[in-house]
Amino acid sequence: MQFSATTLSPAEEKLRAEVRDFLAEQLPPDHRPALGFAGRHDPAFSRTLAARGWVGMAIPPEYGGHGRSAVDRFVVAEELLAAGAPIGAHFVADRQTGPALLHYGTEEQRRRFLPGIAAGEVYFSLGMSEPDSGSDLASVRTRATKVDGGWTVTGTKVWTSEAHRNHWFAVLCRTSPMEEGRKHAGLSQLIVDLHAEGVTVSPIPFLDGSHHFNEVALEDVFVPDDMVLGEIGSGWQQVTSELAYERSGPDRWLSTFPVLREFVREHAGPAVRDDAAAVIGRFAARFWAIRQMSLSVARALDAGQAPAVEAALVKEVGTRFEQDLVEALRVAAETELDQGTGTLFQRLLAEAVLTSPKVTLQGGTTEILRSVAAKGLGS
Amino acid sequence: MQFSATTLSPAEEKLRAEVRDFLAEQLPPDHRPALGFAGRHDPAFSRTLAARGWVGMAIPPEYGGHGRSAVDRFVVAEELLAAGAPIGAHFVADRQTGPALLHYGTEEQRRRFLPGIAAGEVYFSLGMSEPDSGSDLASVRTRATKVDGGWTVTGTKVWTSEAHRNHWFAVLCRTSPMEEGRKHAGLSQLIVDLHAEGVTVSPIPFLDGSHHFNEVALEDVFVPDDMVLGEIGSGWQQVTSELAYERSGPDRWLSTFPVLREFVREHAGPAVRDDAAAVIGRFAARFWAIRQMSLSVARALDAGQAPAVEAALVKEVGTRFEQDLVEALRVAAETELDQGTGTLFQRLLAEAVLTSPKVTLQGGTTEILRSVAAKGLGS
Amino acid sequence: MSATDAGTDRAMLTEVATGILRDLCTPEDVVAAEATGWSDRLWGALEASGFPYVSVPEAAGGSGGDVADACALLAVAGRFAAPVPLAEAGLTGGWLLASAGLELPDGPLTVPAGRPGDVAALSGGPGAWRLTGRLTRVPWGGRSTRVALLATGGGTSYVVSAPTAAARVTPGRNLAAEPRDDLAWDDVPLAAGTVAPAPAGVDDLALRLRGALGRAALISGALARVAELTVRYTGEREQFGRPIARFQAVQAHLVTIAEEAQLAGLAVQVAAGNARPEPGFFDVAAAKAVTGEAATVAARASHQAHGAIGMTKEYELGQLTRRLWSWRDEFGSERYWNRQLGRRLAADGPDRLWPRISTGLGET
Amino acid sequence: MSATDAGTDRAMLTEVATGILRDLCTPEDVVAAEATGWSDRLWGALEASGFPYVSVPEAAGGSGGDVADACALLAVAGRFAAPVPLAEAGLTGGWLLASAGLELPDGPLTVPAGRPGDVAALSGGPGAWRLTGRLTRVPWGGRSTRVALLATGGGTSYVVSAPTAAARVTPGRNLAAEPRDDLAWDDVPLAAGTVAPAPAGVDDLALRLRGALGRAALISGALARVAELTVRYTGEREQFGRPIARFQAVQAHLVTIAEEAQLAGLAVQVAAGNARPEPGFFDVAAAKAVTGEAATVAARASHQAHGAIGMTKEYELGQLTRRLWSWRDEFGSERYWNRQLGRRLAADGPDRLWPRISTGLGET
Repeated sequence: MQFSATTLSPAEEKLRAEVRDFLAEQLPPDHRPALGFAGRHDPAFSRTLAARGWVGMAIPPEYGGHGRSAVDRFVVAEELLAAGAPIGAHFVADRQTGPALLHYGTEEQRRRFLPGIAAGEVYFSLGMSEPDSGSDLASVRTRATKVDGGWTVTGTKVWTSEAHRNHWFAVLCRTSPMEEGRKHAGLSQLIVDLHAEGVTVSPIPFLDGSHHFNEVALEDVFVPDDMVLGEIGSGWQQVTSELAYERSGPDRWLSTFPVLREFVREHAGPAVRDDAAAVIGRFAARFWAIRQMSLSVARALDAGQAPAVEAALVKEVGTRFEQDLVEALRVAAETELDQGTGTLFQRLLAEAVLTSPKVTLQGGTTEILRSVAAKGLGS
Repeated sequence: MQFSATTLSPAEEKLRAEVRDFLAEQLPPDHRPALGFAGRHDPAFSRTLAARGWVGMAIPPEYGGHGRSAVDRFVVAEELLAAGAPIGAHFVADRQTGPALLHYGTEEQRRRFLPGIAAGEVYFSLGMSEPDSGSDLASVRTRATKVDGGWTVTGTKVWTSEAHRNHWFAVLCRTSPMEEGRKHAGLSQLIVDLHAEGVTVSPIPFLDGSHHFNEVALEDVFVPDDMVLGEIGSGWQQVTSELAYERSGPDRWLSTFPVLREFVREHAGPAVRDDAAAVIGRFAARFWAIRQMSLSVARALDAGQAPAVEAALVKEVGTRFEQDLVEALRVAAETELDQGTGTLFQRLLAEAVLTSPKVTLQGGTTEILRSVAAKGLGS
Repeated sequence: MSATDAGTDRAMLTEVATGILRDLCTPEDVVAAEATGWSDRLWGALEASGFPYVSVPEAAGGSGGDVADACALLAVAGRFAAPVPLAEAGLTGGWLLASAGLELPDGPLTVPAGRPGDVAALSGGPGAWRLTGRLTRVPWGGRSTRVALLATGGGTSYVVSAPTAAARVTPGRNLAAEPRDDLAWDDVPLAAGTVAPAPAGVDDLALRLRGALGRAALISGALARVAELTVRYTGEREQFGRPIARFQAVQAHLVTIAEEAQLAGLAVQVAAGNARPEPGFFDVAAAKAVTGEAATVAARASHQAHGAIGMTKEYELGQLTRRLWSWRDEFGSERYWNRQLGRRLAADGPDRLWPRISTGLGET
Repeated sequence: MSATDAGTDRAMLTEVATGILRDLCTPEDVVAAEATGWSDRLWGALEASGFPYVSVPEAAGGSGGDVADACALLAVAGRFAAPVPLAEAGLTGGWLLASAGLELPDGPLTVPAGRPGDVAALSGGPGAWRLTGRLTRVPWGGRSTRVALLATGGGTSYVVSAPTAAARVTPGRNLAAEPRDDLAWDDVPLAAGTVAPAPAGVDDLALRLRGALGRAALISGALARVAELTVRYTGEREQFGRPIARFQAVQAHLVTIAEEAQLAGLAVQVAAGNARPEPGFFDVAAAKAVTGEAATVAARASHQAHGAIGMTKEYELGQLTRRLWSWRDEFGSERYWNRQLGRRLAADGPDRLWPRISTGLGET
């Protein structure tokens, strides 16, 4: 396991400058920044961003995308996140579904979905978690039964982000009964239309009162054969590699950056108190170092490597870091929190306190990540 | 599981005042405080303390002790530790061996050892750890073979505190071969004379350069039958209950108190910096609260309860707290550390940095304690 | 409930209160009250039993009992996330009014949170007092009948029972949707019998200590429940074929939560038990600092142990942790109290440190 | 080793250095050197290969190479806990002398640690300079031939190559028994060619940045080794019938150590790589702060994972952690640099924060 320092090329720096200019135009100076990729669902912004070529960057041109490198995608993502841009509509389709379709999808599926994803117009959710299955994905109970021309799917998915606004979701389900000792076999992924008959989407109100997560009940939902993603029976392998995509990007450590920036605004100037200065310095230094780790994973991906352990480490350190940042700012601020009143810093901090517990759970809990990483370290 | 607040009775407060007066007489104002019970081995101090009736307090009068309550012992111990008194000579015999002899020893053994322990003159070490056995005590390899009139013991014990200065140690050893599935059976405790033929004591230099720990090699050491402690074959049960004694006393959270006091000395006065004040306040508050937890265990013991889970919790929180204190003081001090130069605070802090890693390992690692406690919480 | 019971039988007090809250303050009730942060039915039942004014002497119109009784009651309220201003009643507002011989109001009473910039001043003189003031984030400010506050008039400190009906109210809320409203009075005339000189010892600090102790008590109750919920959930929930409580990582969370909950509970018990009759500075500062830190640490561990389910707004855990995240900052955060305490201890010098930590006797 | 190799082939540089240290700086050698904190044999070998003056131009008598080469070398030295003043040579002392055109000495060179209260002043004037100064905790101060320092004379700043033979030496040591000696000169005459005006940019801050970067590099090397040792030990050591690395609690330690070691290594690489030629303030402050925190966190986790064996003075882990515990405080602790960095960032304002974090280009 080895992270290597890397710097951005002039072309990569130019891309960054373009994204910054774009954001300066698009986002009013007083906009309330979104915290993380799930912060705000804004189709208009997604389409505008796509028009600049900054959605579907991983997708090859023949499918409407741009075939850009992992580092280019990294640069665009970090600029968007640092600015708190509203990328919630397209982000999951862009980061996760696009690559999955490229890896496992049929030619027909690629032609059908990828251009829309790259245009910032087709949005996906993920259908993994269930009421009784958290990190242990093999225990999913949603079941697909073979019928003429397709599958009938019944079951319930939970924590489905933006299912009430998105178009499709990739459902992990059992296509053959669980066999003793082979619990990862018999799982498959189906692409399900969130507006199909038999699909019921109900909100799961989040701690901060927002509607982002949903329960999606599937009752005898018909899914045609051509909506099977990848191989029947390979769902577990496909999904666990999807989790790897989730692990090390800037979305794993930049979600709460805008809160730090607003803290600096409150303390800007030469007369900053010692303890506020120490908090600013500490987290700026760690942002800088963690960013280097994360960037080095992107560089390794472009070099054709498979830095799975490194990615798990970045996510583990990054998400704990996000929570530590929120807590340290809360202690330093010595204020009462209210999502609705106060300065922008105070309102963002209130939001971050309420939402930060989720960051160490999404995309593999801290405990799962540690196990992945620790095994990798020993080998 | 329940801790209940308890206050000291007037008699207990009077005892405390007596101990304070005694310490004010015995310890010069500029004495370098010992950090924790293992801090300094001083037979003269132990004898003087014993003369006041403050050693062997758990031992009944018929064996030369004082038959005092757990709370009385708590009060004496916390005063000694807070003052940094040199209690290293008698402390293990007093806390651990005395009660073990009372529980498991023969009448002959009690008469032989307890008066000396209570007089602060007979010192014991513990013979548990081995080179290949840490928390997993069942894996000890030291073997005792039955011979005429006793046992012949061969093996190696490590981390034996003060074996080069003490008189005896209680050796956990295997008296019958390990059976599959019953690995805790066949272990016994023997009381071994540290000066017997075949015993070789070699120093294990500690991180801070001090000689406190030893390797004790036993080569065909003859131990007479009357030096078997408790039942042959019951060693594991005896030793694990010994670990419980170790868990919740003031020695588990007061070791590094003198460093905080000296930090206060460096910052004494009304003009203390905000961050120094916050450190002082935080740790004083937690000392106060943790002390209440620990005291409530003593009170429960006096009421005939067996607060094993509570004791594990106190030790777990207390020892981590000791390390946190050292680290927080180090950060606040912003100084370079040297055991030999600087103010008393700086010298103590240097010692504490070097010695604090051991506190979460002795008497059951943090991991073992968590397992004990978590099981208790669920029941 | 008679005052004698309240004073002499704390266990009965908490048992009765627990009974009422178990019936009228279920997790579903708490969710239902979220829109307003207020349960009329619960307040009515508590009032009918005299609970709001526990620790206010019967002679002053209260229910009797002492500070420890009031804190025991607040621990129960915290445990059930009760959407009513119980901590603002007897322990703080009731004490303030009674100390000056003013009448307890009908309907909810509250107190200022003692925030920077809050002001309250009297003009006009005896018989014709007028109030001008601005208080921020007053708990249930808009929902209460009166605010018990300290105001200065002609260089003297007075206790005032200020009518909220005469105040401009700007609504706000904390992270748990409990009302925290700004109140402003502009030269409002005060009725006879609602102003009286503040006796010695009845000042901003004394009120702040009681406010902080009340929050600490609420936190300790909520933490006890968080610990129970987490033990239960991790014992029932299975992953990879066994209850997750068997995994070392989850055990670490369980132990952390138990430790912090117990530290918080003991700290409040000791601080309240030492009040005779006033809570001491060291005790309260330490108790609020310890419970504030405990709230932070245990909330994080409990969410990590619960996983996603803990983050639904409706699940009981979230109702508790959102309150913990708010209460820890109210009436002074742990950093505030750590600093105040540290200043006092530094001023006292090193040789008074251990005697101060080790005494259980509530010196101030 | 020629300068071209040092500059162009960093991998070879570290390979050669690793070879020398593997032979001459075994854990047993480090233990043996403990009494004096010094290995004559190792220093001789390093000197013979030109390692002390890597990053000092050949024209100035050095071995060539750049700051990144020097840091790569120091990471190797940290890894082996080398008991020699390598960080005080080329990167700091050698740079200082060469910047002013002064000669590099025979024998070890050191620099002041920049501690509060340190003073150095010149009197007498050109051709007859005399030095009066007091420096505390100078690394290997008593063991070195000369100290490269900055001193003021008549309002101007000078670089001085001060002879330690003329100083009063009060020995001290850090937690790892590395010499940290107080030095005092009382009106000592200085030889010709040992004083020269300090060029622009050669000042206390520049020296402090280089000193801090050197300590960060040492820490990063030691942490890489701590990570290896812990993976190895926990993979071999069995308890309850399986390697302890399989327990979740131990895995948590392993992951923490790996993260901190990698963060530290990257921070040093980036800070050193960005130096062109001078290391930047942000880079160094961040690198020292990150490595300081990494040292603390990883040392604690590694001891917890190792158990008792890690705490014997002779075991390699303890040799490394004692250095980590010392180096983190030298040339500014993490809190010092966090505060300095935070002040600068607060002064620059919120809109420059992200550009500053995200640039890899070493703006100062």
